[in-house]
Amino acid sequence: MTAVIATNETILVVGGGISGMTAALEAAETGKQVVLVEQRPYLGGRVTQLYKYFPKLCFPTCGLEINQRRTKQNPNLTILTLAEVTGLTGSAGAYTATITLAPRYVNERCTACGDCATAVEAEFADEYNYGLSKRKGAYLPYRMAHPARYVLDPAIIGTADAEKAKAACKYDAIDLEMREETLELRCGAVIWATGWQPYDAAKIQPYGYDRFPNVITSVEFERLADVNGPTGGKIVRPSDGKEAKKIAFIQCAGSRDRNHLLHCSRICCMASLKQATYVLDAFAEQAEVNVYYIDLRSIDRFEDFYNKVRANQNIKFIKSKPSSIVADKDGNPIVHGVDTEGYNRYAEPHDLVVLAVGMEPAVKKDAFPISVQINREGFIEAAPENGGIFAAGCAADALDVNRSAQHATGAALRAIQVINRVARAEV
Amino acid sequence: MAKRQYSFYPGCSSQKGASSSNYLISAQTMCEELDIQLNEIPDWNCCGASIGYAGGGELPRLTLSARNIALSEQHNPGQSIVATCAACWLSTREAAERLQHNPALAKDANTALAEAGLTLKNQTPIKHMVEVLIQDIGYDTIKTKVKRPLAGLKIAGYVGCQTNRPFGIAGESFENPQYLDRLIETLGADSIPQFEKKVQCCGGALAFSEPAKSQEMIKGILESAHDNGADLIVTPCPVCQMNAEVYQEQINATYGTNFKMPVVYYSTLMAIAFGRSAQDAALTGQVIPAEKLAAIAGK
Amino acid sequence: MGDISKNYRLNFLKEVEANVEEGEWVKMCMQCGVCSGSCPLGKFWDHPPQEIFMMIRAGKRDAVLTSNAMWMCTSCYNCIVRCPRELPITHIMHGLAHYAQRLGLAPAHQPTAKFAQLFWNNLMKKGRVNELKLGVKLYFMNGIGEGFKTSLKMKDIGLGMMKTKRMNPMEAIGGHALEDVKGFHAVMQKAQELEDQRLANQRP
Amino acid sequence: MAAEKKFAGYICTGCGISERLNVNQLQTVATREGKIAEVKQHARLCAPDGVQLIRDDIAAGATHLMIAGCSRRSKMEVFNFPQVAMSRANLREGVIWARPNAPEHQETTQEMAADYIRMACAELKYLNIASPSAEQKLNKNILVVGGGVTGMTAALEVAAAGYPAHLVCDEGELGGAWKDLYKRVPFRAAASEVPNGRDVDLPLPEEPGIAEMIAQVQANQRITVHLNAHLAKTSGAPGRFAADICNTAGATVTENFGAIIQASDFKPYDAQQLPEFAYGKTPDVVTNFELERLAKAANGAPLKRPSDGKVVESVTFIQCAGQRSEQDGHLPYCSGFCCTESIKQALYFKTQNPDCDTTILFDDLRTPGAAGEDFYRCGQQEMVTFSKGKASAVVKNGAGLTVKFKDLILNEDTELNCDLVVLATGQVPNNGPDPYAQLAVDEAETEEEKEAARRKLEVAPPSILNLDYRQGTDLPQLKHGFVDSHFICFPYETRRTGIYAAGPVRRPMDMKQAMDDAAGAAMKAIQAAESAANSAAVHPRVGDLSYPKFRKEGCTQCKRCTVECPFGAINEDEQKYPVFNESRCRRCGTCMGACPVRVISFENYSIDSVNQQIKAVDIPDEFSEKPRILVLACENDAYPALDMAAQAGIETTPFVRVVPVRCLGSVSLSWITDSLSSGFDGIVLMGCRRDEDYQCHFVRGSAIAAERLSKVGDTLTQLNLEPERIVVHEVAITDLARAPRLLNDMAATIEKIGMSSFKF
Repeated sequence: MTAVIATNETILVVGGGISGMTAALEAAETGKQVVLVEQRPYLGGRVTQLYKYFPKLCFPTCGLEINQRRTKQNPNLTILTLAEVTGLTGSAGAYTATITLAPRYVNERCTACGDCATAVEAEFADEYNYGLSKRKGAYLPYRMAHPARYVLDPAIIGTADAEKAKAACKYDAIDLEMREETLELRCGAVIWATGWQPYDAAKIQPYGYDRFPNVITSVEFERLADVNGPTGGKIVRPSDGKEAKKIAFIQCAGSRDRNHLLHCSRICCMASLKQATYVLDAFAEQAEVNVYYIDLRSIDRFEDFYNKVRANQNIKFIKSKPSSIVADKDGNPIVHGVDTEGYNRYAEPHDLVVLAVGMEPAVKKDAFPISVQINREGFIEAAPENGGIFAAGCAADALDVNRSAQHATGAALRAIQVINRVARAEV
Repeated sequence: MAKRQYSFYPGCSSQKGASSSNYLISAQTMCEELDIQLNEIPDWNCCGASIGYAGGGELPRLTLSARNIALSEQHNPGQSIVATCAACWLSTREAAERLQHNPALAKDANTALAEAGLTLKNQTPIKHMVEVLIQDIGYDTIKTKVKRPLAGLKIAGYVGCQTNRPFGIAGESFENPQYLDRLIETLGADSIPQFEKKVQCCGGALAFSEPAKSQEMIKGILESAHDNGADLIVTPCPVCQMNAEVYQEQINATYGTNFKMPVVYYSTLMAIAFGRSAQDAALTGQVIPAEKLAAIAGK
Repeated sequence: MGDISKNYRLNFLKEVEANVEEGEWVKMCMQCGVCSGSCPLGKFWDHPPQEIFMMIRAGKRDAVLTSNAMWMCTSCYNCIVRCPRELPITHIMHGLAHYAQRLGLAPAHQPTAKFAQLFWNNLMKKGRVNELKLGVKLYFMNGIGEGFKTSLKMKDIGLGMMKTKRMNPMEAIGGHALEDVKGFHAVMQKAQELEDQRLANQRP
Repeated sequence: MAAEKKFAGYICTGCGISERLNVNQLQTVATREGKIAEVKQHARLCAPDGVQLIRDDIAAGATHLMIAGCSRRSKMEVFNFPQVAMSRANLREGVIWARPNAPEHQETTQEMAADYIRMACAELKYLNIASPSAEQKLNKNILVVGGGVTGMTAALEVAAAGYPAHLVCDEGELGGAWKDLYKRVPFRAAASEVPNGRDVDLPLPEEPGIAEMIAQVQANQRITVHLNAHLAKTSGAPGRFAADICNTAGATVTENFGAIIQASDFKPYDAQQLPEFAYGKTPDVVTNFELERLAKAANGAPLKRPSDGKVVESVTFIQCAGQRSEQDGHLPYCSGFCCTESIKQALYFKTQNPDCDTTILFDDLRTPGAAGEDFYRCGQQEMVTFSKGKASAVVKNGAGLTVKFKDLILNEDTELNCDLVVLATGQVPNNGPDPYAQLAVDEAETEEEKEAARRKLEVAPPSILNLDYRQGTDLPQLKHGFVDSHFICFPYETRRTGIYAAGPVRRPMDMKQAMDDAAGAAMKAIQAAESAANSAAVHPRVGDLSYPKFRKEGCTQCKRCTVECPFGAINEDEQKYPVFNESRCRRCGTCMGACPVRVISFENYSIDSVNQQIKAVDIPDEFSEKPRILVLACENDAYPALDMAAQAGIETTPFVRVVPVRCLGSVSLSWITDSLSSGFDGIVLMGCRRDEDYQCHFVRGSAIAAERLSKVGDTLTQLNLEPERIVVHEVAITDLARAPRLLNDMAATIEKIGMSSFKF
């Protein structure tokens, strides 16, 4: 049974992505008691699935290494993974949260030796790679996962695989009797950092994500380019494994669109510029990149990066929202549309099309456990009515990593202000 | 069992001796088999179609449909209006919605209707016959009625524009609707789900005013159907049917092609599959004979 | 460039809002061009929809109203369902075409303009369309000579339609009609009056 | 160290260690050579009973633990005993996972393990338990520099957390760069229930709230405001900053602070540089900043044309004026706030006259997020005309103006007439001089260099912080005069510990972002003050209690440490001896690496703690064909990369002995020379990327190491050793395949050039 000590001076952080981790650590390193609740079996959220960050083209795992070290060493921080906040009542300074913990079937005795994975047979689509690869029924979610503990897929519980895994473990780390638990804890303030999810590309019908294998999303492309990803960093297309040297990036795929998301997701322009560099790095002179955009939003100092990428002869920018994609008999996606700068029609064949999908709040408008101010797009607005609940990162708006971390640091202070008020009242 | 009652809006082209009179015949046969009773809206008028815009301003065009809805509400109260023609369905439904959202226009329309002692309540659902088949009857029931499966036939389901956009059939996508394919399979024939021109425009009314431009598009549709090995094309829209069928000779002349692709209505297919005669299915109405279908009808 | 005093003035946009069906939407276009790319006859447009919208905002009244563009619309509704800003583009194109027609600015010998007008007149006569008369009128709309040529060209089609009883020569005399043609005309006449009034009141 | 050291050793036999290695032999090595009397084996040391075993020993007085098992990165949370010193021998990732499991490899694998045991024991001997210096007490005072929206927000946030703040404002009234705002861009997006479509309820420009903010600041008991004031001198360190706050009257007060926030905002771009747009030639061409003042003055009444007072009936906004341009005198960046700003200003005209023609000429309209895109729609539904157009000139035309531009959509050169033109100009960060500009003057070797540097300095703005630091008066700059710390994951990873930049001094931004940023900076400032009170390091070595100890008697006053410290933490006293400021220090060890006479060290990381590991390695003789390669690997990127490579089953040569280092900057050349003389055949240094997008969280460590190593060449030739024996690589944490390959390459090189002759 999981036991967590928490008081009205505890800060509850919901979501262990880059925003949640940042908020939790800043508060804990200021001496506050923090409980961090993450739905996935590991911390880091979506940034763990990114290959590089714009505009530095550095690696998310670098910062993650530091953040994980910080969490491992900090005595003020309690981490609950596979956990969800299913209830929240009370008011600033006195909340009660109900937390539901899904069974991991692996306890803290796990040494991440990997024997269980070797023992089991069943394979499943690997969610970490957006289904681009398979993983075993006993698995480490990804190489740097923290906690560095294996997970049993609930689907193998009750099957021979589960017993094999248990038998293979020398450390009594596998507990097939684990059941879902619910626990209640008190807290004075809540930082809501539930983040975002990629917009469902299949809904963007004219682009045929559901019909053409060589139309993929930007998040999938990120896995494709990762040297430690499912293709070992080879940029190949799903239909036939052919190298994808000519690639179209379609901006606002689901964003700024009344049929999908009304808001601008802010990151997609920079993300596509970044991903264009993957293609240019991989194929040099043979690379051909077309970016179809409405407005290129490389805001503030990011303009430097836009200029750097634009300087390359092999990348073109077309001011156009493509009207549709059709596939020719070889499976090449042909992008149709009109270049609006002077009305030029095009029907451009590519090896691969990458849809720069928009950011959607991970929590649906009607799914919040407690009433908070939510705008039309489902993001949380800062408001006094929210009491001791503070959004951090992409729960508040479509933000890039830097702005999320910045925003989360501020959120930590807002939570501390509440906690300190409580403390002053209590002494 | 009691027949389903609908207030029926056949439209100009379905009239006796008009371009899609064969549609009407086959549709009626189909409805008999499905226990559907169509009660024609008395003295209905033309919907104005999409092409009516040059002469007709907003209100006059909306009033055309308003009159039909008013007549239906008066004579076939409580019955949904059903149209077989895509344009009729679209104009009527569009008018109904525009008038619902714009009280001022609705008031004007009623003032106009008053001239003939009519009033528009505008509370009547407006359906395309395909909606009746899919939503009210259902594929399963249709399957039970099949006496002569259309085995061995490969059929391209050509949806076209106006039965698909902007309203379309609930649950279907604008870019790749699949209800015709599903219907084809239900009737025992083979569908061509990858038929990439299934929602390509045929030129609509511009087939008359801009024949060259339209026929270029029609050629594309025929080509794709042919390349996908279709024996025939099926469509829910009279304009699509006519455009795709009757210009083939001219297209062959212009492009040196050799199309002889039958284009039929879903209702024709169903009438045959339900075991009715070529006559009842209006196969006689094919400018390009659908021999393979006729053969099945002959069995 | 000529007189630039009207460039990028709102006059024409306001005129469009007041007189053109769904014209109030024009201002919301963000120039993404998805409509232009989606149009099946796109390549025949001298100005695609999104460009027309920009021209309206740039005050290019004559260029827009005398344009061939709107008359290329086949009413396929591709643009409407794809527009990210919800513009009912098909209707706006129809509205602009109608407005140009009212003002007599539509290009002379625009075949669709003529056909669309013929269609309307035809249906207004008896409340239902007489396909035969419509067809014949259409073929002869550019004069007797060309008319016979076109008719000849369309002969086979006509015959085919007749053989299959999908065209009835008797339609030439009489043909389908409403029972209450009188009432129909009264209704439509009233509608036209109200339409004219409404436009008159709205004119800026 | 007064306290006597009591050693305890543990070898975990789990995770296949006992299957792959002769553990008893390892235990013997630890006791005999490692001189650790008591060494215990345990089948799963990380399991509760294993940890209990260690706890009991600590309770029984153990002060120094040698733990052999998995990597120091693994089970960190379990083997977490802050009260003792600890070294870990990496037998799992470092040895058995990195080597194939086959009899023919058994010998070399076992030797690898034995060496890591020797190294861990040797290191342990030279580790001390870091004890707080108690250099200072808790000082909760926070200094906020800048009386604008960013500064006021920071002060209010600090105060709301219960900490006192001093707000230094260089003007006579609070408000700063945004004080002339008539309205502000709405902070929110459309409300939840608002439908999509046109003419719906979208947020409009709202009250700027600055007067209210000023009132709050003035009313706040915890905030002390200094008007017409600047910092004459700022000295000290986090927890004990001393600032001379001096006002125009010349009066100076000295206050002590725990931490500092620089929120000096921005200066409007000087539009005099835009003659092509007739700025300065006619009063009817104004900047977006000037328009705010006109609007504020008009206060809702029709806006009038400055030249003749005619009510403005048509206005054109030119976006990116003097921005996003490489042209001389223009700003290369996008200021980020101007698109929504112009929409807001266009709406000023629309609200008082809906018929006013308002045209916005833009290249890319940048209205990000939910609120941004809603505001764009709002402008459209109010009939603001947006045209993707590039303006080339503004000329006078009678009483009015003509704007010449290319309409990129209509693809034509055209022009329009209007009463007023508004130039959407950008933000110039209001920062002091780049500290290294001053340094460049001081340290220029030739007179020419000095002169050039001086010329650069002349155009530099006056200092804002006047830091009494060895490395200059202000925060180091990154690009275009902004002082961002250059980190994506850690936006507040400042280069001057305890001093945090907030708002447009970091990067161009709008008011809402500046206010969010102020809260973030306030958080970090409070944290820095609290950490300093505990003598604990801040990011990235959070909580580290060690700090540089220095043997003054050995010091040669060479100043390398004071020059190379990436954080300007070290000052110099009158005799040019280094003065370490503990709480400015980030514990990277760059000073230690810089010191040629090895007088600088940390309790838990020193010249000896590494040197002894090097010496502990057993060096087989020249003819053994078993070379030894020393690897000094950055603990944050290279070391994890090697761990994860092993985890992924990628093979590494058995001849390497890897020593994790805090940063390549901490690598002392003595380690290199000592390892060569003790017979190592090759040395590989693995640090992080060092270009302008440098990766080092200690800023320059990797670059510094590369510079130092470039000079080792001579030493090698003196010892007549081949230069190939030493390489420095940039290694990323993702280099799972590459990192081992680089080590195998070195092994191959040695095979080629032969073993070192320095084996005794």
